[in-house]
Amino acid sequence: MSAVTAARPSAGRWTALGAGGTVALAFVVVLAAAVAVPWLLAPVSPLAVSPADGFAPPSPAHPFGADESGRDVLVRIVHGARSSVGIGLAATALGAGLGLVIGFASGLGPRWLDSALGRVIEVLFALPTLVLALLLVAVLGSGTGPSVLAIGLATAPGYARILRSRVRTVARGDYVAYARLEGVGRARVLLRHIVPNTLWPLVATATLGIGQAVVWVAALSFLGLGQEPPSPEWGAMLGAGRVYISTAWWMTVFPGLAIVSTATALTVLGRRLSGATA
Amino acid sequence: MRTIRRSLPIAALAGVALLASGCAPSGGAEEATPQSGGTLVYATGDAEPTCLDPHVGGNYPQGLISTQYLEPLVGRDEDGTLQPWLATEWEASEDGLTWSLALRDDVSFSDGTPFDAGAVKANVEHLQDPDTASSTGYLAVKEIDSVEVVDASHVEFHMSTPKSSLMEVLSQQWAAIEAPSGLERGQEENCLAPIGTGPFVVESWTPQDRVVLTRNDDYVSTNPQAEHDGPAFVDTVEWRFIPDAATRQAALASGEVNVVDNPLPADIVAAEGQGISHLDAPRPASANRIELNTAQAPFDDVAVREAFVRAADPNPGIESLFQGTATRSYSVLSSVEPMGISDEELFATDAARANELLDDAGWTERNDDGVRVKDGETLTVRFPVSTNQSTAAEQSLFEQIQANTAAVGFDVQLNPVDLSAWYGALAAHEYEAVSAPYTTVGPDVLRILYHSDSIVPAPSGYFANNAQLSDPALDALLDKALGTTDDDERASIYADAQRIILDSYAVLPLYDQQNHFLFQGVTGIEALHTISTPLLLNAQLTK
Amino acid sequence: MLPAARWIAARIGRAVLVVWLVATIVFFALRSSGDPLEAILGGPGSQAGPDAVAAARETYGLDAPLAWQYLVQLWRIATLQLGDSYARRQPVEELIAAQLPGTLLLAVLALALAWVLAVAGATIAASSRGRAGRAVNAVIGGTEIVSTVMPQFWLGAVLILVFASTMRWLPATSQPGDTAGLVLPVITLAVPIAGFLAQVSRDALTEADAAPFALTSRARGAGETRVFLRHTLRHAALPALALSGWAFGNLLSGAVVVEVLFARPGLGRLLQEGALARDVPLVIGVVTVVAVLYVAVIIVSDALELAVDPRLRRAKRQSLAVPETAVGS
Amino acid sequence: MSEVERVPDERAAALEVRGLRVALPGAGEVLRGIDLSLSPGECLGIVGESGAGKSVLARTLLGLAQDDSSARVTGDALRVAGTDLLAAGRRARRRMRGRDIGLVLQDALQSLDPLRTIGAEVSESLAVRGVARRDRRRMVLDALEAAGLPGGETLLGKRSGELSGGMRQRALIASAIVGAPAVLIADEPTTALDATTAVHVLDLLGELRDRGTALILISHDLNAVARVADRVAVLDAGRVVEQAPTSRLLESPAHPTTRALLAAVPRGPKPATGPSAPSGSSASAPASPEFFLAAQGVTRSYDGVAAVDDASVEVRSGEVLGVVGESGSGKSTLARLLIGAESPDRGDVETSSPAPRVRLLPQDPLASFDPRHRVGRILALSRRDGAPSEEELLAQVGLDASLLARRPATLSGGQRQRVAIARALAGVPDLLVCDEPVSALDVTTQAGVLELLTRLQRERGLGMLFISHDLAVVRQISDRVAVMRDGRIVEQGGTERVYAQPQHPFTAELIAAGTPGPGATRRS
Repeated sequence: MSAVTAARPSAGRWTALGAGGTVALAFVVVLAAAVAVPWLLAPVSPLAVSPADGFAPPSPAHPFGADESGRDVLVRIVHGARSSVGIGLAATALGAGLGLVIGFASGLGPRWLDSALGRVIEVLFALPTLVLALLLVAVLGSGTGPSVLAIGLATAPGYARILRSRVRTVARGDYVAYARLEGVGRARVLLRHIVPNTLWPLVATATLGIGQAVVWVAALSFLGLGQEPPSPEWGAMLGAGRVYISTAWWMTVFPGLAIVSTATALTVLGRRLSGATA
Repeated sequence: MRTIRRSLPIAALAGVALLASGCAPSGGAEEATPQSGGTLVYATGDAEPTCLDPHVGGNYPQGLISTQYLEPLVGRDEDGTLQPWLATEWEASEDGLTWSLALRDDVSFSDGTPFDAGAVKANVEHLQDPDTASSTGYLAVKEIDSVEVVDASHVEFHMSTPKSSLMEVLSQQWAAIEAPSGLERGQEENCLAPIGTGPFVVESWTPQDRVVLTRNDDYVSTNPQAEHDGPAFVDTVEWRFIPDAATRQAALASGEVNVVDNPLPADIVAAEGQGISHLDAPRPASANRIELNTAQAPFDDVAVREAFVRAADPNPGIESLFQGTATRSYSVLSSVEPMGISDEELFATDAARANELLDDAGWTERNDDGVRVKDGETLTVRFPVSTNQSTAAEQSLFEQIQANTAAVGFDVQLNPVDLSAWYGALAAHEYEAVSAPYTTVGPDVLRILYHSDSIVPAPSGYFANNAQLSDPALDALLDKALGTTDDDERASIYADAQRIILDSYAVLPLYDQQNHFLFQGVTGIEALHTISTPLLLNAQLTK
Repeated sequence: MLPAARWIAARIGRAVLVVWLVATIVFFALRSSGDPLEAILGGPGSQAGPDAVAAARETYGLDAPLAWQYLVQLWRIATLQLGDSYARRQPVEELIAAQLPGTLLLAVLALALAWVLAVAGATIAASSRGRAGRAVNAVIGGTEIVSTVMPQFWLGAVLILVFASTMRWLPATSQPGDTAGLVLPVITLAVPIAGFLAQVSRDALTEADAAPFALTSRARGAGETRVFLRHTLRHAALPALALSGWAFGNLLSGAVVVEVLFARPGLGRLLQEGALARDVPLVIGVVTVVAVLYVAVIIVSDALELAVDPRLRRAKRQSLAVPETAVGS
Repeated sequence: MSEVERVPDERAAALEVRGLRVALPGAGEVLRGIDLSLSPGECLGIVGESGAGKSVLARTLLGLAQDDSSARVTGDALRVAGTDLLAAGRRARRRMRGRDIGLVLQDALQSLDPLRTIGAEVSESLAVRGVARRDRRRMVLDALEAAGLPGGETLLGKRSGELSGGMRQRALIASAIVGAPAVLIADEPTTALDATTAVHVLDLLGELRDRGTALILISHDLNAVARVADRVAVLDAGRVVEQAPTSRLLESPAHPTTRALLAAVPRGPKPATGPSAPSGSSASAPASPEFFLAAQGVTRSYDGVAAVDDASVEVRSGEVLGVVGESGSGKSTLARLLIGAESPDRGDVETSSPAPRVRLLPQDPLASFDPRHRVGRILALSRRDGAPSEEELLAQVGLDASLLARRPATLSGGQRQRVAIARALAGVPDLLVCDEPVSALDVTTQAGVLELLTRLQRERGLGMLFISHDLAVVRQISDRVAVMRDGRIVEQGGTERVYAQPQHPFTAELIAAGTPGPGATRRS
């Protein structure tokens, strides 16, 4: 079995996605469309209330039903993609950005810096995401900003760890040594070899990180530390709909599916991306 | 049209009547026999108190639980008329500066020490002591200069200023009487288990989980709402803290708990089909309302306030979100306050009129988002929402109001925040609209909420007059009412005051402060006619 | 000194450093966010007068210079006398001591269940071969990914709806001492972690199953069960063991959600209430305890790993393993 | 093949294979009609390039390939130590393993479970058969002793990681013979070992064979096979293309595959090419070879252990210096010191002026390529003034220009090493440092690469530092050789001089270990 799989000639990156990866990619494309041009997919305002349609169950008019204010759940999910994914992206950008700085400084810097940053990473690890989030709420108050900050800070050590070890592996790698032997300068080696080879796996990790950040945002919304209404944000929709779970299941099931599908698709894609480079 | 309400809503009355006759008010299909003894489990969705002594601080959660073990001097009947409780008689002097009270002489605290005039004096002084850090109860006794013990069962309050509402506010649970022997133990200990004269005694408190209350076997039936002499029927009350509404409802449905408070509207509606009984007990004093900040632009202009009120159109939302469990209010005061006045006409929805008003007020331009602009300023309304105080349905209603007022060019910015941040926004005057429930007893709440004195902040930045109304005529009326003891005269003065408040368009009344209870496997659940907290004295388990 | 003793001493030294840093960050972060007096004086919206403010300031030592207060705080942590909670007016260490066992029980049970689920999933996946095996593997792989991204509060709500409200098999709330009440919270807490652990165990199991030592064992006549129990399972358990520290952090995050959802007393809920009430001593206390627990778990799991896998004793390695697929805990 | 029918007595055969065909899902027919037989006390060598089907054959003989339900195993006869594997069920096949047939794989570090003790591993086949715990211990100690590990008590509680490579391999063999199987399959048992250790392990296998075990020795290394095997079967693309007694096969190979395999085995001195005189003479190299790099008494220590200890060596232009030694002897460190990748703790490295341009040929070329770059980019980035175009560079190393668009990961091992050579040439080097450049390659591929290197070195008059553990390889390419052991250079001189008259006993041992052809262990 192993001989067979090992013998299979490596195909290009996209054909290596497999069926699951293709479905995930297709979902992410639709998601990207919802983020970029929600009005094209759902040319109805996600904010227009219609109390008469409150709690309307799924029907041809409202495929995913309507919420407590008669707003179409499907429309809100489509329009909510931007803020949900946006928050996920922002948090991931912050976490990955911080991780990048720490990881590179730690991986390439002098030993004392590595050791000092190692403690910083440990400290951040010792503060689990929601504990950190609650701490930030106690300091900054609740809202989107603290949520993004909390998720960013909480995920930063993970990225930093991955990057640090990756940077070290790459920097000590034979091809870096070879380039140095060829007389290529430090800066050029960094830009030509170390940075690209470090960032590519980061893209994979960050891809699934976005999915998890969306879930964390939802959890913060549940604890009452979320996004400002009426902007349709999935976590907030899920949190609001959960109250009506026994009478209007569609209000929580569909936003939940949106979150889980997005996170799943991004995770599958992230895993495939990281696998394709290995 | 102006009406002076003198009676409770029919539905609530019917509910109470049914309860009084010993039948399950709704649902309860099976024939269940009430029995004595057993453990009643009550699950509250309100926050867990940090201190069981309602003198300390003084919030509704403390009122809820202390109803079971502490009793105030007076109560009310369903018409809002004061009733004797620990005090049997009360009378103010002609000048309103002295109140004489006669007390029960047959009542003891649960630790055996007697209830007497000395105890009343000790309690008033406890409330006034800065170390107690009392907020709500302190307001009730603020004007009491000194307490004179006449004899064991008679006491006189000497006032700094007249206060006709004194007995009403003393009926609040936050001014309930505790044993001096308990108070003397110091705050840390007293917080864990205050000693009172109520039907139950605090047995133990497991933080975040429950407070166990055991029956006070020596209870003297002083409660005006007691339906029987002698102690309560159930042996034990387990008072549990279940913050999540869906979990609470699941616990009720599965029989883990007997009574829940703060149910969701949908669960109230569904209760009927599940054999679950429902009690609707709106809180007294103020109604739930949105207040517009008259101290700063844009709501310093009455026309803009009227435009907002005309455009808000909350009725369809209240109907669909509360599913018939809440009734639209057109009064500043709760429907249980007999002195409340109501004016539906004033709040009639009229978007055209709203547009006209805004055009006339100079908000003629609109930006790309359809928001009106004047002199470069957008018509922005910052609306901090306390997620602790506003229910999910209420937050949804605010979103609908946001959408409705957006149609005429308002940009309402809802900002759901936790309690600290919410108070912070108010203290910093970073709001144009806000919904702040306030529970006390009696129409004097108008003075607390709308007197210009209430704009002056406490050291924490807190102030009660969120509309920041500052009208000398209104102040004069409210001060005058405080010095008036004749009920009819008071009613008329308060009516004039309410008229001024309503006409200012600084207040958009929504509905009574919602206070529902669902229960199963138990009868005799009712609410105090003072602050509408549940009374378990008459409760009996059924099996 | 023995190598083991030196190792433990070094790790404890590092742990103390981490805890000190956490306490310092938390102290200054909280104190920079404003005057804590409001929290002392009856919570938000306090109407306490100037007298009460002055009295509280003195009682809680807030009139001293900040640096002095910081030293006092460190001394408190060092002596485990964490001061009085602003809101509850009780010693913080007592409040924490009351809630710690419940949360630990929840976390330990959830971790155990997560392990069982992860190993079961990995085992089923590994023992399914051929075409059907690929289908089983795909299903298990999909389930793993979905469980890793399942929002816990949502999962818990669904479990309550199904098993408490509808079926009435289990209580909706979780009370101390009530075994049945532990079932749903433990499941809710365990599922996402099980997903992550299953992913790494499955990968490790697949790798171990294809390793020469497994082939050698089979060549000695060992059956599949023996190969699994004596060889591959241990290798599959190793990465999962290495992730225990991460998983524990994740459990503490989850405990906040689960304890609120199931109305279960615990450290998470204590922290949530403390944070919302801006109760500085309580928040510092809980966060510090969480950090201490975390580094303790890391040390224990590292020690266990070293005991199980002698290869690590020679390799210089980093502790604090994190699943490649999880970026937060 | 006539040899098969020559087997005298079928009942006595320990192993009997006729017309064996194995098809694996996705790979098609991997074995296409194999005929083999083996008597007790006989050793059959099986050689072939990777992918020829050697390992599948081993697994099939163990009945393991059959356990995969999607594998198809057919044949006229497949009998191992009395068990008819074509008829036997899963359980019977399992019972047979460990008792009747044992397996020894390469790389004991991976083949012994690193988490279990030697005692547990060696006794496993006994435990499986339910041998009592008391008896097990004695049998394990006996097996360890038989495998050349006397006094094994101290080993029982150790794990494989705590043993040296040779001890590990012996322990692995002990675990295979503890159940006294009639047939032992050794699949590349010496590949991961140093030459001298390998010889000892092969000798051990020979002893087992002499005691009556039927031994199958699978290897790509004809040298190793020749040392022990009585007969050799050459496997190519799932078929036995030639089978003959070892000496006959070595002397007169019949099949082209066999001939190619034999031809590829490095042997003999550095070949002379064309009209030029043999290397070492002044004809092909500059009149007086100037030195590029000279190390004088360099020492380099890691954690107090000297990796290179007081080594003096000179690399000259137009000349190949071979450095030979076992793993850990300090070869690579010496090279790193010479090219300035590391500084010596003591001693000096002198460089001629102007400094020679140095390029490296690594053991694992794949790791030395940026995984994100295609071949074209790799060559372009390494090109210096005066180098030919990328296409030409590929042509010079015998590769097609179409490979420019490929990523190195998609190339074969030989192609990768050729790309690495092209990359080194792109740097227009004066000196090429080759660090075990062929040790990971199949023997025929290895021969091609060595030939290419020799040609390029000659054509360009390159200086070369060639590091290898394989003396035969070093001999074939080097003008001078330095023998290293434990960080020290124990012997240094002209290759053929060292080879003919080794001064140091270790050199002699190395030479003996690397000598191809019939060895002492093979039964005459």
